[in-house]
Amino acid sequence: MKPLCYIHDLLLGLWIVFKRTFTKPVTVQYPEERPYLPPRWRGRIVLTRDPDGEERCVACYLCAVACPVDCIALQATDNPNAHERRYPEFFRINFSRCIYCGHCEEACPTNAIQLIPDFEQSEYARRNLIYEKEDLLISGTGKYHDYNFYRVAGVKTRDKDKRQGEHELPPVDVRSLMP
Amino acid sequence: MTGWRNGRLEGVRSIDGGDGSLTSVVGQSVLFAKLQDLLAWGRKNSLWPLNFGLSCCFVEMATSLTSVYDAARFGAEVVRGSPRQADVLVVSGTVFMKVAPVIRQLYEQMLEPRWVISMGSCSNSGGMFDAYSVVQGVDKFLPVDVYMPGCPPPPHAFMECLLLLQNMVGSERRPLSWWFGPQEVQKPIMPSMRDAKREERTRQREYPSIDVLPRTDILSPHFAGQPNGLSKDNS
Amino acid sequence: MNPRSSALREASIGEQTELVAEIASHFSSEEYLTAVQSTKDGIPTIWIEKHRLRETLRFVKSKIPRPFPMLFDLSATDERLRRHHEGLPISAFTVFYHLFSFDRNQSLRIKVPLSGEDLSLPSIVDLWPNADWYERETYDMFGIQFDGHPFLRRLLMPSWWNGHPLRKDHPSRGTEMGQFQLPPEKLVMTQEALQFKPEDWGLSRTHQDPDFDYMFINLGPAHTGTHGVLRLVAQLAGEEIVNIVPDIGFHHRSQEKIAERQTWHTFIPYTDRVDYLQGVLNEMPYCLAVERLADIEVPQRAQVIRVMMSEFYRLASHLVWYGTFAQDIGALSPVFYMFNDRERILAIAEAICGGRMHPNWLRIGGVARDLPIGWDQLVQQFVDWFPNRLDEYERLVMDNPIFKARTVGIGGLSLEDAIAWGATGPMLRACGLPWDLRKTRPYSGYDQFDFDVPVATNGDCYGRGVVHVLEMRQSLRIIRQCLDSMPSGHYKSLNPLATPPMKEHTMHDIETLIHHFVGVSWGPVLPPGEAEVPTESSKGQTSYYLTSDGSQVSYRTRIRTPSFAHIQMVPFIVRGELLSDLLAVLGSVDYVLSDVDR
Amino acid sequence: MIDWSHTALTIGIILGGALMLAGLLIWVERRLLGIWQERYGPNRVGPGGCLQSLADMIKIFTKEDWIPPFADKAVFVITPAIVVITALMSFAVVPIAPSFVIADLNMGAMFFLAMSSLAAYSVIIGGWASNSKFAFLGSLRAIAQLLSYEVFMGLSLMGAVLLAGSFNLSDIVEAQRHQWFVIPQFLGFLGFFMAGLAEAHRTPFDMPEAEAELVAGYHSEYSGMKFGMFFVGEYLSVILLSAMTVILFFGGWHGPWLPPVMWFVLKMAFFIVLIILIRATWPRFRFDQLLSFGWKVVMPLALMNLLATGGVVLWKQG
Amino acid sequence: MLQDPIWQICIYGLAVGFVILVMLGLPPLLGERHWKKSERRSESATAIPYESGIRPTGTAQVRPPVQYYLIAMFFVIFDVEAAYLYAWAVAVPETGWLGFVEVTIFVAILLASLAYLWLTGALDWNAQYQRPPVRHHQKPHVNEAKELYDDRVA
Amino acid sequence: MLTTHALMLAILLFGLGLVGLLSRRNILYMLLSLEIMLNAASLAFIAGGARWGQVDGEVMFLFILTLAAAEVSVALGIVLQLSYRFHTLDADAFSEMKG
Amino acid sequence: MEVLFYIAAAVTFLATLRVITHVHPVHALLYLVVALIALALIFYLLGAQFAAALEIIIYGGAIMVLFIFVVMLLGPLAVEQEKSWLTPGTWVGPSVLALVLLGEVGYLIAAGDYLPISGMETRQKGVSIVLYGPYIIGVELASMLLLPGLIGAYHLGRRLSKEPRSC
Ligand code: SF4
Ligand code: SF4
Ligand code: SF4
Repeated sequence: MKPLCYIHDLLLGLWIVFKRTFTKPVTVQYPEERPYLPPRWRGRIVLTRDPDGEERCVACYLCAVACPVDCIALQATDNPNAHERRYPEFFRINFSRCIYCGHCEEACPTNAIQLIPDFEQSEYARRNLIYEKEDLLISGTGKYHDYNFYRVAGVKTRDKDKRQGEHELPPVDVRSLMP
Repeated sequence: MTGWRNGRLEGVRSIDGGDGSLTSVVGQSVLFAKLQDLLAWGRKNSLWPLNFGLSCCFVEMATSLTSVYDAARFGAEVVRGSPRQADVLVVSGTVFMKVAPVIRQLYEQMLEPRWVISMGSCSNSGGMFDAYSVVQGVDKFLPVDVYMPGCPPPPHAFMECLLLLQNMVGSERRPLSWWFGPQEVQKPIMPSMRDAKREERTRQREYPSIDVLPRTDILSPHFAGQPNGLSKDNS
Repeated sequence: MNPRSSALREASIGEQTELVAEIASHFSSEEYLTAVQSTKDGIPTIWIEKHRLRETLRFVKSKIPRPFPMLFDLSATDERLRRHHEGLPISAFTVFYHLFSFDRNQSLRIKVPLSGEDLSLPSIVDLWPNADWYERETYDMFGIQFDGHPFLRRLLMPSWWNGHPLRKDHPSRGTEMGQFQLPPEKLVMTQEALQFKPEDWGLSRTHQDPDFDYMFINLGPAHTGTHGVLRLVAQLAGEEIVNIVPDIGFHHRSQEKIAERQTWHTFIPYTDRVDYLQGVLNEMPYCLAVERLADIEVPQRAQVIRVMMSEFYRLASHLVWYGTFAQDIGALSPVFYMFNDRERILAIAEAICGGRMHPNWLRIGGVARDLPIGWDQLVQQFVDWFPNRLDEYERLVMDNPIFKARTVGIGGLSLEDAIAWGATGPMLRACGLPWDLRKTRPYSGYDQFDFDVPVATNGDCYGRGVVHVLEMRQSLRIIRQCLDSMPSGHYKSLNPLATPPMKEHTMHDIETLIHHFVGVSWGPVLPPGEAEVPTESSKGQTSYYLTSDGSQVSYRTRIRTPSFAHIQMVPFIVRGELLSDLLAVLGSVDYVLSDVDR
Repeated sequence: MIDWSHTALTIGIILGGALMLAGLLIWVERRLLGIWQERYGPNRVGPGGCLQSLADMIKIFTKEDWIPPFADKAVFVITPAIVVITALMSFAVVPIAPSFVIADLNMGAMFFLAMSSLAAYSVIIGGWASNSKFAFLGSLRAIAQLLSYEVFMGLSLMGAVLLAGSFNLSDIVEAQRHQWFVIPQFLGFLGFFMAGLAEAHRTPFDMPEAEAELVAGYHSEYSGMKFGMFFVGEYLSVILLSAMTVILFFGGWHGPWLPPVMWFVLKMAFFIVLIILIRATWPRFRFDQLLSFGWKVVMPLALMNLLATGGVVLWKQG
Repeated sequence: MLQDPIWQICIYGLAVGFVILVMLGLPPLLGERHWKKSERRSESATAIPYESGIRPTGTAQVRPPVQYYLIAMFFVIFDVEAAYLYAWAVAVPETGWLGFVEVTIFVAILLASLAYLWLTGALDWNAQYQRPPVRHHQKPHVNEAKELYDDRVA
Repeated sequence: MLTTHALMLAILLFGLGLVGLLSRRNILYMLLSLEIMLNAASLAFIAGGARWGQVDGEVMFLFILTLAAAEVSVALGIVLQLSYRFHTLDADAFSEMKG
Repeated sequence: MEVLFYIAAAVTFLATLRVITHVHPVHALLYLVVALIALALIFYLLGAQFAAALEIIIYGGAIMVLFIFVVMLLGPLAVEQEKSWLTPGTWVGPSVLALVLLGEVGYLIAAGDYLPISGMETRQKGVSIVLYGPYIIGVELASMLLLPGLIGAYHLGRRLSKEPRSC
């Protein structure tokens, strides 16, 4: 009975769709509800601070060269009045070009630049998509909570001397090496 | 001060501020102003996009119509195939030199009032395709009302953008009729969202660590949204 | 290199020389082959003179025992700036023909050097119908003439374009070329250039015999049914399609040119966009080719992660195909359910890779990061959830009598035609040939997995549907196996050329950090050579043919995509069908415009 | 004498009701589709989104009203009017409850058929007048489709007329006091419903405006309220089809306990929902399949059905 | 005489006419017009028929093949035949068995002509025009993959 | 009175149809005029039927309708045929070509 | 009732006048449809309800559609040539002829002697009974007429698509 079979199949389809009347929609009602974004989500880019509240970025330009679309622009300076070390004088990301690929985060040796789970960046004017350092720099450590480059690297900082970082030997008295 | 709360822009007013040029022209008619509000409300809640997609971003635009995102909630799911019936041109994707005249033609074939959304880095500025065949930004030949960064912008971003556009459309004053009243479109001066959000953003401190998934139940059939508790700030 | 693959390689080297000898002996002249090039990928590569091209191709196409019936790829290289060209014939432009034999499971690359003023070659459109577009593309991109081609004109670039983009002297960046402007005169000029003129294509406007007019209608670029900026100019007799002239290039993003300026590492995000629906599946052939060039061996765990994510993206891509196919036939709801499930897959991708459509997940030598803790729960939930949904879709879509009426017997294709036109993937399997590179030439450890290759027999729209649907179940099966036996180990190779080095190391030891610095700022320098690795992507065989001349960027990247071949055959499939069938065919032929135009 | 106040009231209620319902359906359909597609649909404008239609109407009334210079202007303008007029005029003979009908025409069923045959004009000349290829193709399809199915519609409907022995719709409803005609006339019902769907160009028979291939079909060039009238006209014909199905085959206002109007509205709502459900689920036929299906299956069945019904009636009569 | 429902229909028609008047008459007065705007005056493409964003080739009002005419013509004939059936349907008991026989013959002739059309292929929308020479004719056969598809794997 | 005037109208219509038939050269318009005349005839039949209280008028109308349908479908087929052959709708031209 | 009749009559007349004078065939056809609808109203007023309905369904909804469709099939041919043919001079002769005819018949009708109207309400069933009673041969003849009409027209149409051009 082919026609009956057809009708059965057609009605079955109707039923499958009709069943949905009794299930709750899966919709996330943005903007009242916020969607869940996993921690690895690559969204808005921020500059973070280390656990001590200092800017992490050392203006090494790695992120800028790693960026496939050249949307990061920064200028290094080491004005001793402001910081005791290299830091970016300005740091600009052109979000109208950025493709959120995460290469900058991957390249950054200090975990300074990070892509965070946020997507709300639409703008009425294109120039507002260019973010300066004051728009980028957040107050905390972002995704990598304890990392502090200066603790790892053998550089003297405000709260540690040379060679007091992780896995580092205590400073060697250079003079002791002299014959 | 403008503020961004729950997808709604607070404090944006059209430039006449309710008692400016428009009403004085027509003679201080409260009724007229109310009518204008009503029309703006209607337009804003009935933004029909043109069914036109360029590339990857279009997939995300289409996804924003589907169940999890459901742009239909804003009355914007009536995707029209014909530009005569559409209100919004969403330039969703890479704008190629070969397709630029086509986009321009579609735009010209749309009827007043019409708006343009630029979706994705490619259409904002050429994005990653700084290449010989790609136009570096659709605003080189079209007036754009809202820009949406991302590559591709996730569907929620499309919705945010829709809300921004609604805000704009809702505070625009357009001529009631072509044969009387002022003819110019009074566009509100829209704020910079970057500035509006800066304070809240820079206050943020931490985000979840990336090596552990905080939630593993996100695939359960009715895992819904939540108040965004992911970022902790110290205030 | 594990013993198995090295054994394979040795075997293939043996076969390689055998094949070359076979060809050479047929023409029984020592100098017949100008040169035999050895490449990293083990594909026999022979250089011949231009006047010998057609006879050689004709020989390998049909006369040789176990012939090469498929023209897999055809393009050219601008050799003028190439370093490390030692031992190869002098050439300004090299045109290469990539042939494939199913009987031998072997590829053959034939290269023809061209130099001087005379950049022309005999056309081979009469040998392989799909050479048509390939030759036009080569003409468009390099300015190489193909004598005897019926419609040799630009394919990708607009007709008003000056220059041939893939020549080394053509600017690469849009910003180099001055700001794009569209003043009214230019607008009119460009629009008129786009206007279709039937006479140009040898089509008449009226039918003479029973006297009526053909209607020439533009479907696309802005059309609901073409899934993107594909333009099909249909010549209609009423509703019946008399002919179709496709026009592509509205989506040409010049990926091949960009590859010549991005480092090996920073090109990975670009590969994502080649077929934007299948994420990781695009990165796979690129990374495999780079790894082949650099002799990097990928750790087991990385391989399995790659396979798992690939299969997820295959599912995602097939789901989009499924939904839009149903929608093209006119069903409204299934596409919502399918995007819903795709959303679940993308949620997993977001959690693991961090990106949705463009995961940027593979790296040279492995993957970007290790899997996050808790990934297995996510995947488990998915594999438990999905089979029921698939059943439901089958009842809703594949079993629907109207759907069957619209697809069964429509757009049929014979196996010979499919091969002649270069169809691969589900398109080929729908014609009955169980050819799946994951089985026949396993890569990335696919040979360790247990799965079947579904086929259909008729090559029609329904058959293609069946193959897709069954493949989804197979993908699910592979994912299940990945979940059950995810090996431990590194997620990325420790080879110094693997880029970037593992983050854990760079953050803590200066040695790796230096590698990292050099690798990121300068780019990894790959040894000179050529490699091409075809893989089975969601739509067919995708392959990246990389030429390194020993620097940090690729000298030439040829991206062979399945959609290009599939779109090329659409006119052939739909001639004589009705307009609605065109939509069914377009829906069933899984293609993505960025995959066509690159 | 006519009871003027009664007439005016009836006209007001039916006309207003039909238009309101059509407006509401624009929203209801989108909500229902939403629910069946695991989402919400328009729910933000007004409580539950019920003001969505209002917003759309406001927008569409102020959208630029455009008559293309390349179109045949007069025809272009009257076409959308034809859709609405023919759909609305048919409501004149629809009996909602005993004596709750604008005009209790003896020729009720024929009047309905007449109106629906005139409705074909809108699609045909609309597509022709637009002078746009998608529209033209849509109108070509429409000619064949609408015309063929009109015959089948009339033939299927005649089964009910035969049983009731009258073209008067109130009489037909009255004749179903004890048994709905859907039982003896199941084939007739199927044929009628199918033809009705084709006439209203709803899925699976929405070829004249098949989105996937013809963009917007015959109304591609229409904008603003003229397009809105096609929109409203489509919903009006959906309502009309449901109402006619209820009247002809499902006992009209008959039903226990509830007042007749309620029964009528409930039954009608059922069919409206069914039509929307079908739109949500089924793919669309191909145009030639539709035709051959109509001529080869529906037509002979409808004829046989009619003959058999006549035979049974005569036989019962003795 | 005034009881005749035609009056109600006429009044109703007037009301419908009013509705139409509002629907057609109001929008032309409201809203903006692009020809009122200086920046739009130069937009030449507005006045080009929509065809996927490309300038159309040739006019839309081409002469289509005759096949459509055949269907329209069948319709006219069958509609007239249906009219006779309408006349019969409303008075079956009155016309009695004689009428029934009459109608049976009538329908038989109708069906015969339908069968004739069917057999001669007039009802199939088969391609009649230029079949491209390259195409390999395949007999349409039911897909055998259905079997494969039924015993699903995994 | 009504029926008399209806008859008058029928005559008027018939006259119009006749004028159309005689004055137009376009074969399509000639067919149209023919339809007008057929309609006028139907009106006359119906008016007559009304006049004498008989239903035969309607029956005759039905027959006229049948005739018209058959005539039109064949005639239009011929029109198509002729126009495709001769690329004109000019009735005079047809008669010339025949000779 | 009379009012309606005269309005309808006026509409019929004017619309018909436009039909024969209009240049554009589609417009002319639409005027004819208007005329037919008005005529249907007149039928109704004369008590012929069934005829009124059929007038719209078949004349208005089928035959006229066929005409419109043929105009579409003919494409520009139908419009262009018409303009050049239609000169005021062409109208004179036929109009005079028709006027003479009209006057003659009008006189006959006016001078005639009629019985008063009776039984305005010709019931629908009456038509059926008569149709399937005394006119039974007519019905069969009708079907016999339609059958060759159908097949003939079909072959005419089909020849168009099959037969080679002969001139
Ligand atoms: S995310 Fe990618 S594109 Fe964006 S700034 Fe970082 S590297 Fe550049
Ligand atoms: S953000 Fe990181 S990579 Fe970029 S300059 Fe600062 S430290 Fe270097
Ligand atoms: S912005 Fe990114 S996702 Fe969007 S079109 Fe461009 S490449 Fe694709």
